[in-house]
Amino acid sequence: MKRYKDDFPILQTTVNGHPLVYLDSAATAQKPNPVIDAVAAYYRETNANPHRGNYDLSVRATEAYEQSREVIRKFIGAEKSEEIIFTRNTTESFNLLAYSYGMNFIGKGDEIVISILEHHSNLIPWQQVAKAKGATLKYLYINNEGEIPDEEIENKITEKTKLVSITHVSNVLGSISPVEKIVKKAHSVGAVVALDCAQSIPHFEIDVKKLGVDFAAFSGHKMLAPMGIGVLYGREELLDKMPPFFTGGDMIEYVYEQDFTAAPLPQKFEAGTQNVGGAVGIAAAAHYIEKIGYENIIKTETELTKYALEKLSTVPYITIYGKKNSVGRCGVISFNIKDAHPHDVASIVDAGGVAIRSGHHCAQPLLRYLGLNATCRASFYFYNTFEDVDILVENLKSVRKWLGYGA
Amino acid sequence: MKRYKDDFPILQTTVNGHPLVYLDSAATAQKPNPVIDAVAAYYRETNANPHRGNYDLSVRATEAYEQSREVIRKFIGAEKSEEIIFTRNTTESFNLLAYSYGMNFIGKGDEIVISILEHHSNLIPWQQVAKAKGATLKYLYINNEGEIPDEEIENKITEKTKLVSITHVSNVLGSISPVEKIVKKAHSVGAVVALDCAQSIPHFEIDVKKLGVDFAAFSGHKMLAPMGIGVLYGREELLDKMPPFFTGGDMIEYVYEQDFTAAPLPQKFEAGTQNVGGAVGIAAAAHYIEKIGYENIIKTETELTKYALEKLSTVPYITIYGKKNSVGRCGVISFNIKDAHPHDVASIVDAGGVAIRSGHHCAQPLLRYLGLNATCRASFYFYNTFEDVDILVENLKSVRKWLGYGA
Amino acid sequence: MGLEDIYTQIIMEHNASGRNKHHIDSPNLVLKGVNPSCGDEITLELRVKDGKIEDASFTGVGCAISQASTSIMIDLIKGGTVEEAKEHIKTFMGMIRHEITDEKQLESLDEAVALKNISHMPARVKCAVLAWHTLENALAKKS
Amino acid sequence: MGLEDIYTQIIMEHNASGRNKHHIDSPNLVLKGVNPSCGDEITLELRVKDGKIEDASFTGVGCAISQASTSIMIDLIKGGTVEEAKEHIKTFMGMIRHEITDEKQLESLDEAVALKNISHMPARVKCAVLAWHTLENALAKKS
Ligand SMILES: Cc1ncc(COP(=O)(O)O)c(C=O)c1O
Ligand SMILES: Cc1ncc(COP(=O)(O)O)c(C=O)c1O
Repeated sequence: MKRYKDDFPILQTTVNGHPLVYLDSAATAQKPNPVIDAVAAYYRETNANPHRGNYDLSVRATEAYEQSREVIRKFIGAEKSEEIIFTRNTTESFNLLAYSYGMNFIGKGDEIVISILEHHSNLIPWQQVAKAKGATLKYLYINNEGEIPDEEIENKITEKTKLVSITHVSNVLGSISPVEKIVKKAHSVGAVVALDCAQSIPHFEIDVKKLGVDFAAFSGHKMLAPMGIGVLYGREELLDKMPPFFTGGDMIEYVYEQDFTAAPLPQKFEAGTQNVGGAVGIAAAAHYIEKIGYENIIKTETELTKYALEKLSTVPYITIYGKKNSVGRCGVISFNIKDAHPHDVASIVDAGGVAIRSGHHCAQPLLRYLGLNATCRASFYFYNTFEDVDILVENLKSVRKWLGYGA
Repeated sequence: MKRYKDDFPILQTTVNGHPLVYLDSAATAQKPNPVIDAVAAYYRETNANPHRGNYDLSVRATEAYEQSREVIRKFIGAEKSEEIIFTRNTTESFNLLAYSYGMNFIGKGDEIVISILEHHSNLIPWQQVAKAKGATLKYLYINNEGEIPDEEIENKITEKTKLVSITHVSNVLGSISPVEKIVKKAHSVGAVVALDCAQSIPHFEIDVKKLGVDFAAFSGHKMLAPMGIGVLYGREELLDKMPPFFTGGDMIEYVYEQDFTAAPLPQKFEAGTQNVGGAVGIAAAAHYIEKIGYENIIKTETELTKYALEKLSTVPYITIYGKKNSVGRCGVISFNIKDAHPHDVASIVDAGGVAIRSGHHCAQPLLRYLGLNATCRASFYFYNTFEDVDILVENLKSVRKWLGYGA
Repeated sequence: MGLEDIYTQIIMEHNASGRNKHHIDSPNLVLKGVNPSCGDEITLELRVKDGKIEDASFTGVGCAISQASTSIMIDLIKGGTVEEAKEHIKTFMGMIRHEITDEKQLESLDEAVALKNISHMPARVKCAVLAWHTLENALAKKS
Repeated sequence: MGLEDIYTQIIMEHNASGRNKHHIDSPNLVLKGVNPSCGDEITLELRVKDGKIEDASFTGVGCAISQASTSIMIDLIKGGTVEEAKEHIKTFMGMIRHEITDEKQLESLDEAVALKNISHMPARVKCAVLAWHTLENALAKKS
């Protein structure tokens, strides 16, 4: 397996006297040098307020920003750069969508369909819309393998459905949603489809055109970019008819004392000074991923996940959630140790330098549905190694002893 | 005069073959090495998703984030760190305020008072609230010196006023608003006061307690920090009664399929993965400003502005707007050259390496009020030098020749 | 700071034993304490009479730290007066916040001193203090 | 790229002269073009008869580039046919976008070739094309 760790300075550090074994990439990815350096270089060489100045530096800052938009457009296969709106993160993307699309195009008696797999960010905004507009929020539930069965899609998406917003990959179970089927059914009843790509775009290629989704959202920080930058993709036709959300500088054409006219896309949705450094960062991250190649990312992660599932399965007191198969897990493994609370597990393995997540993973309705209070979650990215898995399993084996159980 | 330029790598670069003379700090400030390095170091050593992990790295990321909040709390003299909400920029701060406070605590027949000096970011959001709620948006107008006279405050702020939102420093004229008088009058009628500190905090000390304002907003990028981080300060009592704005991860306590409960302050208003790198950056910027000292910043800028006003006044075909005095200008000088459109002026001086802004400066109602279509704006920060002023004036003197006028 | 300074023999035993984890007869003070960010939930049951805590127990879910901390607290306060319990809460919180470091003063906490080092695991402090906060609220409600 | 490649003699003269900046008699095609980000506003006045542009002028405010570009365009189209004007617009836009670089082909633009280098000042391209866009819209409306 190729070694990608060397590009990531944080993966050379130690924690509690042990080399860091970072297994929480589903929460946020670590950053490679080319990304960190691209952002620093922007501030050292090109920084200015974009769109606002006539001078060379501002033109270059504007170009840096707009070229980043173009990089992202290509990266996700969108048709026009106007369809790429830079936001802060996935959460802001969905709030923008809920406020500007949901509050205006969903009404009394309409139905919004999401799944029980959703992260809170693609869930609470729709609760808000449903409540404000007198619409109904419906859930697609999952089978034992953690997947959305066809019947749910067939039965829950109806003529009343106006919007279906679905996670592409579950951040708890790693399962991949049947986007094609959902899009087909949703479009057949005239509903639009929004896709939460926060957990998919780090791991495999997204082509919004091929997927046929109307909206897509993701965060830079989960795909190697700095925090503070995210994306909302929307079909031009839909974005065009949506009213502005944030108002202020740069999203206007003319401003009068009591009124204003909005700028065309994408400025319409980008009020105030934008995060150019962040945009440069997400473009650098996309380039880095392209350089590695998604096929290598998939290969590495599949091997790692398979190896980890095998090793974890040999430990009798570990329960793994979701599908048993390593394919289509996107590097996410949720599990529990008998009698051990996930928080204790996380603390104990942390003493050995291993960073895993414990808790509800911002998916409380899913955990409640699974009858769980909390789980441990180890999530892999292509920079992890077989050795990381070994160290994880070794540390997990010590947990029950630390908690006073025989073994 | 002390030379601060050396800390700013971009100020060592050249533009069109000339050393960069950056005179657009009112749009965005350049970044010193300690700020650029602090952000890079965060990603090299400490990066993790804050608030979500039990492991050491996440704890350190959380501490980095919360310590930054504490740095900002002290920096602006707020009482509690819960009163500091991190946003993306001033624009988002005002939109949060307009949506969460405005839309819920301002009603039919109520009045919102702003001034004609406002940047679009502290203007359009209030148009939206007034329109949605049937309230009236009233303006404080200015005198010939570009300042808000007492009578405006006395007459426009009435028993009907529920909120007064005012820029602390005008980004076009550099004039400082009489905050004390406005707060006194507003509070006497039971209205809350929001202060736009985007143009003040880079230049002089803000103490929200002493000022007595209820809300304050500013952007990191104008005070030496990276883009993508801003602040909304609010008195705890007010923030407490405001409903959440963005919903999603981290701002919740419990989430059910159809409902949720919100986390306490400040998380309530910080949905999704926050910009920890940005927070580290704004804290590093605050430290850098403290190290330089506001008294030195004021001294340097006052000298620079005085010198620039003197030199510009000797050019017969240049008209300077706003007060003639250099005191209380915060380094902002708007002007025009006879017969020359500001865009041509900016392009022509840019050829000499000088970056100035031209246009409406996101303050169209103000420019209309002043009877202007556009102006040139040179804005200074403490890293500028007398030499910068000399080069500016020299280049300005060539403008009319380039446009075909005698001199 | 080794793991053994947090996951001590005392913590392990209290967590595993479940000695104080049950219902009591006719409790007259029942309060639920929750830690939303962890999902920990405990319910304290107390029978208080004439300023004395005659019996105490708890139920609920949580990590070893919160379970052990609750169990240790119950051992400490059961049979004592309400005033003593309040004193213990104060001392415990002082210890966690590093405001009280004097060994002599901490002696009164008995086994709860085992949680002294929890501040080295900032993410877990909330787990350790959940029961004590809940008791504080319960007693405040009573008076 | 020096400033002299943009602010040429031709631009200077057109900007300063105001030769085409006035009203015309009985215009039958009047269209306003705006550039919100710059605040530039021009209003074209045309008298079109039997497919011929008999007279043309403009009014409005804007920078030297937009004023000169408008004035040059008017010189070019005045007296010609609508079809020729459309051809000029196409050639001009092609030149600005660097799609047409052949000197021979650009000859038809006459003085408007002076704006060839504007793409080196990306912030000013909008100023240069404002009039041409506006004319395009006006002629599209007409037919
Ligand atoms: C006075 C004033 N208010 C608000 C803003 C908006 O700040 P931002 O674009 O960072 O949101 C600016 C600067 O653009 C400003 O000068
Ligand atoms: C599936 C999914 N959706 C949305 C989010 C929210 O992303 P962010 O916190 O960057 O807004 C996350 C991650 O936290 C996620 O895993």
